[in-house]
Amino acid sequence: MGGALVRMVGIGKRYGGVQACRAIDFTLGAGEVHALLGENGAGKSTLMRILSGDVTDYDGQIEIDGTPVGFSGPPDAQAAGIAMIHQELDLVPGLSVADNIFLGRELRTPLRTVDRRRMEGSARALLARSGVRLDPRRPVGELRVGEQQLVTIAKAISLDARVLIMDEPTSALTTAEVERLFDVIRELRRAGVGIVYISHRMEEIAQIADRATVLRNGEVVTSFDPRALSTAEVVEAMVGRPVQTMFTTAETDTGAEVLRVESLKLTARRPRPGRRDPDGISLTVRAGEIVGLAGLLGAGRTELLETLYGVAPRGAVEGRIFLQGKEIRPRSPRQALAHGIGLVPEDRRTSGLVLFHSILANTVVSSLPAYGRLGVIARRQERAASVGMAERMRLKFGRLQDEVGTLSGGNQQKVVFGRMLLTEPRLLLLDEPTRGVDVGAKAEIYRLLGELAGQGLGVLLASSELPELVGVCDRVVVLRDGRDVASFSTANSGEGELLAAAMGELQ
Amino acid sequence: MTKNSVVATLFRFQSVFGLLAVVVAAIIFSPRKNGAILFVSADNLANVVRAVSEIGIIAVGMTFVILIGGIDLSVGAMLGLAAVGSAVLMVESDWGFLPSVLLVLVIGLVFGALQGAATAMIGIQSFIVTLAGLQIARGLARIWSDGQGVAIAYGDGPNEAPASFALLGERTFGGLVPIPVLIFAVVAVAAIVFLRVSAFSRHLYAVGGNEKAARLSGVPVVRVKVAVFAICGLLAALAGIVHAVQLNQGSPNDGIGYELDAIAAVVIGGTSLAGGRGSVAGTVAGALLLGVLNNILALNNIDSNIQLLIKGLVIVAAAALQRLRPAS
Amino acid sequence: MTKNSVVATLFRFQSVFGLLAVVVAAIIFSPRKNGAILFVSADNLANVVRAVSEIGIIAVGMTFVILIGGIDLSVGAMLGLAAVGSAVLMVESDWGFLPSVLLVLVIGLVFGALQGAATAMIGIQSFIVTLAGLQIARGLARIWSDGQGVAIAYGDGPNEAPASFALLGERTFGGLVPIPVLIFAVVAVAAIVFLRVSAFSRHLYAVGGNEKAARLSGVPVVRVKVAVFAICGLLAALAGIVHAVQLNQGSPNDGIGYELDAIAAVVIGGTSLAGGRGSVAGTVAGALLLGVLNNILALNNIDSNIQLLIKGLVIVAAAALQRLRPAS
Amino acid sequence: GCGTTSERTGGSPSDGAAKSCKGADGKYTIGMSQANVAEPYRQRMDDDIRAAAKEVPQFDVKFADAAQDNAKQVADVENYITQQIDLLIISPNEAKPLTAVVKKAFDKGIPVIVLDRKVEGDAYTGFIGGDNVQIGSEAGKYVAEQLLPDGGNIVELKGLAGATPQAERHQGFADAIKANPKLKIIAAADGDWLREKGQSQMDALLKANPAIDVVYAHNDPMAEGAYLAAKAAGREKSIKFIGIDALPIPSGGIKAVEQGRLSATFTYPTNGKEAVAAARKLLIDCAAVPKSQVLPTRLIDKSNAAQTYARENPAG
Ligand SMILES: Nc1ncnc2c1ncn2[C@@H]1O[C@H](COP(=O)(O)OP(=O)(O)OP(=O)(O)O)[C@@H](O)[C@H]1O
Ligand SMILES: Nc1ncnc2c1ncn2[C@@H]1O[C@H](COP(=O)(O)OP(=O)(O)OP(=O)(O)O)[C@@H](O)[C@H]1O
Ligand SMILES: [Mg+2]
Ligand SMILES: [Mg+2]
Repeated sequence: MGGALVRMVGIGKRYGGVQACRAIDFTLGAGEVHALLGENGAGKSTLMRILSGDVTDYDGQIEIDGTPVGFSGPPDAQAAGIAMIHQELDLVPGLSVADNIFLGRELRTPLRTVDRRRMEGSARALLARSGVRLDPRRPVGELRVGEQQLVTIAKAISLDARVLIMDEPTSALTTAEVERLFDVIRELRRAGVGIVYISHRMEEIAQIADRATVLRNGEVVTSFDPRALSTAEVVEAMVGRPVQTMFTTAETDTGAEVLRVESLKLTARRPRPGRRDPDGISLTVRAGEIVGLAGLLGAGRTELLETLYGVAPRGAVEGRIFLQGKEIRPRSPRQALAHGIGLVPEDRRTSGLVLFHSILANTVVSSLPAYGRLGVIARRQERAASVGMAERMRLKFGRLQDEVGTLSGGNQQKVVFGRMLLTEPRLLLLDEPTRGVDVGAKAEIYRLLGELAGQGLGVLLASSELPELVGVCDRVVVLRDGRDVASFSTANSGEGELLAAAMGELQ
Repeated sequence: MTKNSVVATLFRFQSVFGLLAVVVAAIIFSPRKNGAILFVSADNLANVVRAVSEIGIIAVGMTFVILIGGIDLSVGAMLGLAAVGSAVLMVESDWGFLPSVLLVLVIGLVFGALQGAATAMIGIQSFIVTLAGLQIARGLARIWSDGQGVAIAYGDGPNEAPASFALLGERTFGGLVPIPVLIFAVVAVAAIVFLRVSAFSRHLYAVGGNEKAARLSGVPVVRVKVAVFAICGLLAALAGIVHAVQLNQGSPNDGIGYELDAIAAVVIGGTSLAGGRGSVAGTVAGALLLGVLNNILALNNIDSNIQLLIKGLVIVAAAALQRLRPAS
Repeated sequence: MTKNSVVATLFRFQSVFGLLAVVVAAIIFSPRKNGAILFVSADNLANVVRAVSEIGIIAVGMTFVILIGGIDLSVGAMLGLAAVGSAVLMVESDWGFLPSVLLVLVIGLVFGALQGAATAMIGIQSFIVTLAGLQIARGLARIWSDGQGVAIAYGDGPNEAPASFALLGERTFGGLVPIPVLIFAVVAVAAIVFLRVSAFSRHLYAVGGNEKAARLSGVPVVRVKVAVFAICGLLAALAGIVHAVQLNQGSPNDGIGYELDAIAAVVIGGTSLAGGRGSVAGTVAGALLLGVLNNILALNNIDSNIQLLIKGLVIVAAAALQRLRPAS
Repeated sequence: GCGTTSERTGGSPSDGAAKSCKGADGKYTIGMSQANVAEPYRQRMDDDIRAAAKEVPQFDVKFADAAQDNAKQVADVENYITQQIDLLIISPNEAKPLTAVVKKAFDKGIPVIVLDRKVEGDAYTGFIGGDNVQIGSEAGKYVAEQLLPDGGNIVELKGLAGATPQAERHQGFADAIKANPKLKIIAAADGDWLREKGQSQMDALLKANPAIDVVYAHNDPMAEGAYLAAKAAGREKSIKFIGIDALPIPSGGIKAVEQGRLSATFTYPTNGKEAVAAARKLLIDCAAVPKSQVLPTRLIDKSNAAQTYARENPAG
């Protein structure tokens, strides 16, 4: 594999009381895809932010091609050929796709003005390379999360970097997009680019990585060739103990109907480009049942959940929604919560959390009336609830007063999840609830789901991860273009059939 | 407690750093007469706090508005409207003390609530709504008072205000504490306690921190916004009543520019104009800082132009002090 | 083009809806003389635009500042300082036209840049920095002018300003277009073109829209902020020069309260105070809307109190109009 | 001086004056509380006091500016009381709100000289001021008798709505022009005392009113603004402009009359010199001062402008 392209030696980084990285040695060769694994909060993102010049005060040494470097900011790193796709999608919502891709290094005309046409052309080509058809003139703010992720990928690729760091690039992508991304990665590898690949989707690791390094609590635990190990072995290396990754709820098909949706259709008063509102969807969820929602990017899963939760754009709603036999039509999250419907939204940073507020405030905000009387909070109860949630979710945190934004991505997701559980819902709507959550914690969440289902909760789970749908759900409904096109029992169908239905190759 | 956590605890009260620094400077630079430091005389301190009590009351309401990420430019005009209102009602209409004061407070509350509704329901930026509110309130005050200050005379006769109203301007606790200061203190303490213990305050901070997330978490965003603007209007009206009793008149031009002073007190107190971050305690410290600064400059008879320069520099310095972070 | 896309295109120019509505109302309610609609006479329209040209020039700079999520309260005071400066330099110090104007513009630029540096480097909220800047600039203007307006007389003698300066107040194009309007137009067009074609403008929107993303993409955030505040200060100084020549004097109290008018023009023009979203074209429309409104109320000789009410309501209505979205 | 209408209040010069009088050997701190130096008239008042006090070595005058805020002016006076000044000169922003604090100072034995606007009651030592109703009336008479004896159209540019002088200058004028029934105020607008506001209001008034003969502005800056607007419309020759204040400064009304922009202006004396003279009487001569001195206004027109300016502002 030739000499090391990047060598990081003895890297350490502290945040207050948290040692995010300690004495980490890490090397990356040219043409190598090096997977970085570890539980949430293990220090993966921090290590890579150091390499990409985002974090500048750290201990240790970085060498590129054998020469020591010290970056004073991301532009330095980019100049040295290092590009990073950040875990949290850092794009400017008001600027167009093309402007975002070329932000900070705009293409110019001979008159030094921005060459808009050339930028749009290049953007279109770059997007096409990762297999998306997106108008480069659209403002990024109105794109789907998945589409935004593809834009950040295109942006990183456009840097023509020698080192490309991908921090959970596929967390909002479905199988089809992931396949195309892998094609691109293979192409880059052939061109000698060194790639660091971070993901919590274990099946991807074996597929794409040449080498894997596992971090735990900021330290390197082991390094191995993932192709030589089974997924279960990889997971065990990561978590430190064997984990049963998938759960299926006991067949409690006798449960009463919690949710019934009959030909639900939303005609928005002011349609937005790219939205796929429900266009005739029928399904049911029984008590104790976990029903999956499958579909490609833009199939309308998120929009269905939003409509059920009362946050869809204003417009005419046709069809009927029954909750435990009673017809309802939630017009706001408040009403939905009052009915016992909870939602874990897809984008935790923009829709889920107040990042600079405490873990405590973020966990209890939906269930406040439960902790006091006459509008006065009983602080002890509130704390107890928050601590209980943190334990139940195995949250990795310092103190409850810490800002939720300082948690690692996966742990932030757990806070959003835990908050909804505290409202004690009868029906839980989950939109990519395990995005960025590590395998161990995922297993934890699945176990919890199973437990809650056992107590009679109904769950509707939209996910882009086919293994998750097949492994966790009792039944999966496939959406395409805002319609339900198929329904499978996971007992007797697999990922292939789901994918085919989603892509429209099956009736 | 480790040394680190002591420092950290200290820094939690960062918003009073600026105030402390200014107070120390005031004591050092205070003129002396017969060996007595004029600044720290009981009388002078009472004056300092009384001079900031109106801005302080307004600034408490403004803190709420800024915490939800809004702004209220109408408070100065509302103060004028309330001052005119209480004078006209008590003097010209011969209403009693309670009915007048209650009606004026209700006007402030409703006016604020309407502004809140316009920004929460139609989604117009609160800057614009309350800029319009400023003009409307000022216009109403001028019309109500026929454009002239309405003098308040006390007595039982016709066109005289009840003597009970004059009480609001008196001093209490042995002639030491002016009632306006007491009102300010009560308002501030009530607001601080309210923000600490109420469920509503969690909602308020959530709306300011991330409105979308708050809505998805089931926070009644519209209701919170309307309530917050209503509270701000109510407190501005209360300040207007205090203003009228202190100056013995209600004039439609009262309170011009007070909105900037109130916002300055809030922001110097460490509350972020972006919303979701800040405290009423900081605002009180900010208002006192401005009051002490004005007082010490006046006691030293600094030229009013030089005063402007010094005030500008001190404000920046106070704000810079708050950017310090403990080196843990 | 489908019907839908026509509607959508229309709505891209939403910021002028309010202006259009107000202009139509102005034509309807305009007084007539001998069948001629007074409002639309060339003379009156020139007056309308001339009356907003100073606020307009300031508002263009303010748009930049607001686009990066900041605010500049010092512009009115800077206008006063620049007006005083140009009068003192040309009249009392007998400097020539160009040196005076250049020095004043440089003062504005540097003052703005310093404010930008204080907010970008120390991280103090721009509201506070520029509130302090307001007081400092106002104090400097008072000191520089000894507190009194400095009258500008023209001629070649000592203590007379060069006649070339008076040109800035004249009318051109056959006596129709006042030069201040021309300056405003040039500034506005330059700003619009600049925002469309420059890489800097992408950086500016990025800093306002998502500062972290901007930093990660290698945008020089500090430099952008300093530059933007410098531009705003420069334009405020330019407006001050125009002000002095139009009023034949530079007074230290010129421009009091202009900051609110300028911010109002920006926000009515659809720019978000949260940053990252808005346009100079909208600001121009907003400034003209305010000018037309003032003009039509004055033409009809509406009582000044009623004017306040009407202005308030029209501003809210104009802002509400901008919340409409196309139903395509 | 001649024409001064003075009235003495009974026998006892206020007790305050007697107490603080230490004669010519004393050192005196005088506090001057100004309502708003942003008005050129009031800045001039401060300047006059400063100049006059320079001549009295025993006097040390401090200045405070309330920036047009009653509450701030109350605080300013309180701060003077804290500093234990020997005499207070105050030019109140408004009468009623400052009455109490002026009384407080007076009751503490501090002699108080009130300038320009009275406070209520009689808890002050002496008042020196002009009479705005009379000034308005003089202006009205001037228009009715000199400018438009055959009648004509008048436009009135008023001061800030809600300010007392605004109401008084309007009232005096309106009453005086009743003498000539052919005179008509065809339009009025608020100029808020500001030059630029006078200009922009006049822009519209010119448009709406093709026949204007006289513009009566409540102060000189607004009159100048109106003149600039008329000039821009090419109508400055057919309209006469009159103002009030007649400050002897380069940007003031006297110069504007001298240079032909205004037809006339009416003095509104700042009384700064008179205030210092009164202070001298009280503190150094241990004498009483009249309870009220109302100085009459004088007409400044082309015939006496240059001469008046030279007398009142010899420096230039
Ligand atoms: N800005 C910060 N301030 C304080 N603590 C931080 C900050 N950034 C990261 N941390 C802490 O550092 C540790 C490592 O975080 P990091 O984001 O590197 O984890 P990660 O391995 O990327 O996890 P995930 O898989 O969830 O993304 C965590 O405990 C986190 O709370
Ligand atoms: N034009 C638009 N403007 C604003 N938001 C939009 C627009 N189009 C889509 N969205 C938002 O994007 C989200 C849907 O995108 P998302 O990333 O969930 O797609 P997906 O998960 O890939 O597909 P699915 O629709 O199957 O969930 C919703 O929150 C929706 O409100
Ligand atoms: Mg991470
Ligand atoms: Mg989705």
